[in-house]
Amino acid sequence: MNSKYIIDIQQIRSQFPALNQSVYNKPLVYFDNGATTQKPQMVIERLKSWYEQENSNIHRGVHYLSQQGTIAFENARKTVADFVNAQYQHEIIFTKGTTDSINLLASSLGNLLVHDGDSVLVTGMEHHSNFVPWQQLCIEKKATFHVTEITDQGEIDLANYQLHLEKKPKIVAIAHISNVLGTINPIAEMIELAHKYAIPVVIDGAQAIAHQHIDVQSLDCDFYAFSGHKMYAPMGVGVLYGKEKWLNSMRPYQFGGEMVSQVSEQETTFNELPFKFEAGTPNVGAVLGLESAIKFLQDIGIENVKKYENELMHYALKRLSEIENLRLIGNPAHRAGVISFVIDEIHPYDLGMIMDKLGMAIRTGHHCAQPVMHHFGIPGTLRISFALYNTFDEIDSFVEALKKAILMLS
Amino acid sequence: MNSKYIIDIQQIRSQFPALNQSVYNKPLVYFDNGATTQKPQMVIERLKSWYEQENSNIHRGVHYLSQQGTIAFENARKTVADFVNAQYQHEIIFTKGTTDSINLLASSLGNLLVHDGDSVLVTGMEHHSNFVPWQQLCIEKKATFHVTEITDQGEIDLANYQLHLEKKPKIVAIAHISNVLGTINPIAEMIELAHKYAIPVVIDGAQAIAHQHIDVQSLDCDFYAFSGHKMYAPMGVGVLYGKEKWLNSMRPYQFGGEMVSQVSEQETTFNELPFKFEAGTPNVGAVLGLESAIKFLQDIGIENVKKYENELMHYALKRLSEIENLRLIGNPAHRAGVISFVIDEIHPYDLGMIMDKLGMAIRTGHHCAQPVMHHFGIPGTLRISFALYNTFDEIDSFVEALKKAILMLS
Amino acid sequence: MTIEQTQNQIVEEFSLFDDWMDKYNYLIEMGKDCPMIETQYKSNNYLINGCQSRVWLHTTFDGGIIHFRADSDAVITKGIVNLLIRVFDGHTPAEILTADTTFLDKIGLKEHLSPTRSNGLLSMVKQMKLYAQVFQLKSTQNHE
Amino acid sequence: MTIEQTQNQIVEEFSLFDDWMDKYNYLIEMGKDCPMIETQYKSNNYLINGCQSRVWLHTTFDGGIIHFRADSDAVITKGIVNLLIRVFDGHTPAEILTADTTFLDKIGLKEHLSPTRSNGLLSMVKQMKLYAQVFQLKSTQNHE
Ligand SMILES: Cc1ncc(COP(=O)(O)O)c(C=O)c1O
Ligand SMILES: Cc1ncc(COP(=O)(O)O)c(C=O)c1O
Repeated sequence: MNSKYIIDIQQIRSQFPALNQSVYNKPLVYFDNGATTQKPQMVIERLKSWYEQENSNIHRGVHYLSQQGTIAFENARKTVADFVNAQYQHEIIFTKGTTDSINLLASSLGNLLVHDGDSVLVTGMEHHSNFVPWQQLCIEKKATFHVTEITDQGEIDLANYQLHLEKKPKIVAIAHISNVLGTINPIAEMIELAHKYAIPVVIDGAQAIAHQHIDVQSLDCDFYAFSGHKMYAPMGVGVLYGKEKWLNSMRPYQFGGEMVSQVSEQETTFNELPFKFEAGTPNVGAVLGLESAIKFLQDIGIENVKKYENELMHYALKRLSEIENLRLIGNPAHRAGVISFVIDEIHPYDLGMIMDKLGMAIRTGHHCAQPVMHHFGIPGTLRISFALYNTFDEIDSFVEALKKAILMLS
Repeated sequence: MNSKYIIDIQQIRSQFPALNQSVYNKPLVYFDNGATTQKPQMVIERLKSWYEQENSNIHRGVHYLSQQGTIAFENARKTVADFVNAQYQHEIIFTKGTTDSINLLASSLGNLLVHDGDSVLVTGMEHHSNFVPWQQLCIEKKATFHVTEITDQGEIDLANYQLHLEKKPKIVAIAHISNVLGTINPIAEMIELAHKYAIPVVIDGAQAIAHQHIDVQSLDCDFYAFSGHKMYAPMGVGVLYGKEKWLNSMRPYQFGGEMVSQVSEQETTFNELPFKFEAGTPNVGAVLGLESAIKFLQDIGIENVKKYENELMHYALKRLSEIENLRLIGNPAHRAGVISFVIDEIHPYDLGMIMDKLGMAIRTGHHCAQPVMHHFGIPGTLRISFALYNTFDEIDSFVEALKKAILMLS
Repeated sequence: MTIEQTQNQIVEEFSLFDDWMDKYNYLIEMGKDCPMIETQYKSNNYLINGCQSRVWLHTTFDGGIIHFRADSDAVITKGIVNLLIRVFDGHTPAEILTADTTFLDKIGLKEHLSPTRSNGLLSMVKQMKLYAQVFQLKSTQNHE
Repeated sequence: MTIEQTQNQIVEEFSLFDDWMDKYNYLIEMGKDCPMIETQYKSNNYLINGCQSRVWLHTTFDGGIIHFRADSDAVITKGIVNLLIRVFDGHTPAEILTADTTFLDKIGLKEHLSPTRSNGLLSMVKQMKLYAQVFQLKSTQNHE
């Protein structure tokens, strides 16, 4: 494949040191981007320069380094707010990742809204991080936990969703993009439906944020959660966007440090947004790395990324269709570059083992989404997931390796 | 001062790039180590090499990078376990910091032990992070929140502590070293006393971990919490040590990802220790950075660090005693290199502003310990806090600057 | 003098200083002279709670003109308080609402109004503008 | 043959292979022939749940000797299961308790017993040792 793409892929790849390596003497093909992406040089450099020149604890420090750090940190918050088009900067809460963001919500929003006899609604294609916190909340509150059915194509059954909404759950939680099936859910429509019943909607954007433009105001979602490490940023930082009115009415999740305003033995008053939800020393370095990652994405243009990854995805689907006994798990009408499949009569783990030896970094297993596995009656899948630095050549190598592995295992 | 010390201070300083800078054209004197320490080159390099060569998501991934990452991560856990002499590796839980560790406990241990009518005991010299979570737990559970009195020397009033123990609180939480007063609390003795009543003890080790040898087994504490960023490691990683028996009986704090074993719509079973308490993608890079920081400390020898910092502290106290109208806040018999003071008639903020212009990175304010400020009836203090790279010359410069600032403000 | 004229005057005064020391000495002097607020107004009702220093602000509205009196427990903060009062005191709500605080940038003291300082000054300026808004509304209602 | 002899034999067999492909082909072959467990034992009671693959282990104790039968749903795991059974089956509790699994290191397949694999194999070995312990206890009690 040598046609001209919207982005200069070799130039981009050269910015990712981790891509330029061999495993078992085979060139690494990194198709595990749904788990975590590699980091461009500018993100790594940002971390490094923070620790080499700027490092200090921020907020409340009067000295120079602390002041500069605070300014940099709050500028990063603004960058994130602009990136997802939040109305206010203080609607951006820094967390340690998507899981942390959603657990914050299950606790703080859960305590606000969910009581004995109420219910919460999720979908049958959630990652455990957007499933178990809500399930456990329901157990704790003696509320009912409802799960919207999914179709055999791997799409949300919208009629079933509508039926569930009529039972007026207190909170609805939905993945923007499924980490197993690749399904891009019609969240704008689903949010609008939920809002007809005045139900707030939590979107798990972990798999979407690096792959398409997110506009929280036009989506009108109440909350949007994502992880830095899945969008070219360092580990240890995530984001929770929340509408001001919700965040203001929720109680803090963690206590201590910056989130406190006045403390006496009897009582504590809390700081304003966003600090109210950011207890303890924040991960400043990683937040600045996240800002760099956003700039990196914006330089390339997220629409270009989307187009390019879309071409990769279609090419991969075409090439995979050559392979006998290959069954895609999930075949939704709108899909992203996350592709799961099984090969009849061959266990995903066996294939994964052989593919690894052939230099292919792919994922096998249930992908922390056991309810999806139950739906399709399988123990696990093989999953490939793309980032903007993947190439058509890599897909070719992957398909060759897959054929070889299948041959070995048949 | 030119006598010979146990450690080669110039050699050590050369490993900290951030120390080698000027602010406002004055050489930086970094005395804000209680807030966060600077990072040695080997820690920064570890972060960099993780992201440049090794980065991947760990646990459950079958491919090479993921396997190697998992092994490195679990080795780091072993390094931490050995560093604090935990009995088992799985007693080490990685969190995002001390505040996160203590909030985990206030939730999981709190839910296990504290009910309507019970009480929890802390001390009057706690950082908000080891005060507010317990206070809020008590409010939520309709339990009583007790605070052990401190003396005017800035020590825990042990008679008062004993009286409080007799009321049989369900949990006792104590700072190992006060972040304002520098007091080294007699925690071994206090733990033993609490254990007479079979009460578990939580130690906030944030200010101790980088400055003296910690042996959780000989202390016999039930929990010990600390932050990486205060011990030369990156931000975004902390540790909660807990005795196996407690960790096993506590419910998880957050849900999702690796901490889950089996999930169905109806119920979820949880993974074993330590994974049960580590929901979501861990901050692998920072954990490896923490491992490097520990190796850095071990190379120098934590006993040498303690001796050296002790000399710094005594020298600073001596030099500060030259200054008229200077009042130490806290004058405990056993103290660490954290020194708070006020100058009569001069507001700490004013002094901090001028000291900043003179290149001194020191902290002013209430240091997230308002109960301590209430005790001493002051709005805040100036605080200097040492790390192993500080020098006697820096103390001299500091004292000169302080004299100048006082002159300006008198 | 208009608000702008006062601002320009302050900028000129500060242009005489060569270094930060002189500037801060001047601020400190001003902090010491600052027209103190009457003791009864130095209470929690008038308190603007910065985390590092505290500011008290008392406001009166008389004959279409707003008068501000303020104080702080920290002398450098008080110096800036003094400058802000000099600039905003004795003006109409409309004048105050359209005015900015760029003079602080020009004299290199902008950092004191940074949200990261938490010295109460940024909140004080917000509070002054809010009063101006309230008084403006009040006076238009009175005229209806 | 002693446990050590079997281990040495396996190491020798594997020394014939030049590369990982041959090694894995052999494992796969073995996985295919592995003495299957009786269907009734392929149930949850005998299941060792790895996250990636599943292993069933059935154990009997007869005349001082332990017999192991096992299976896995993944063929490579099954190949390793086969090797482990070959090594440990038909020995006394004491022999099993003192034995190690270093042969897997020597043939370069140690990674399969890593806790990070979560393929059920490490748990299987632990389980075998646990059985040996239980049976040892039982037989000493019988002799008392
Ligand atoms: C859809 C989805 N939600 C949530 C998560 C959890 O993200 P993290 O592990 O960064 O908290 C993931 C990551 O695998 C995901 O794919
Ligand atoms: C005694 C003490 N406890 C807890 C903390 C909170 O640590 P972190 O902000 O890393 O969570 C600090 C940090 O200032 C501290 O000094």
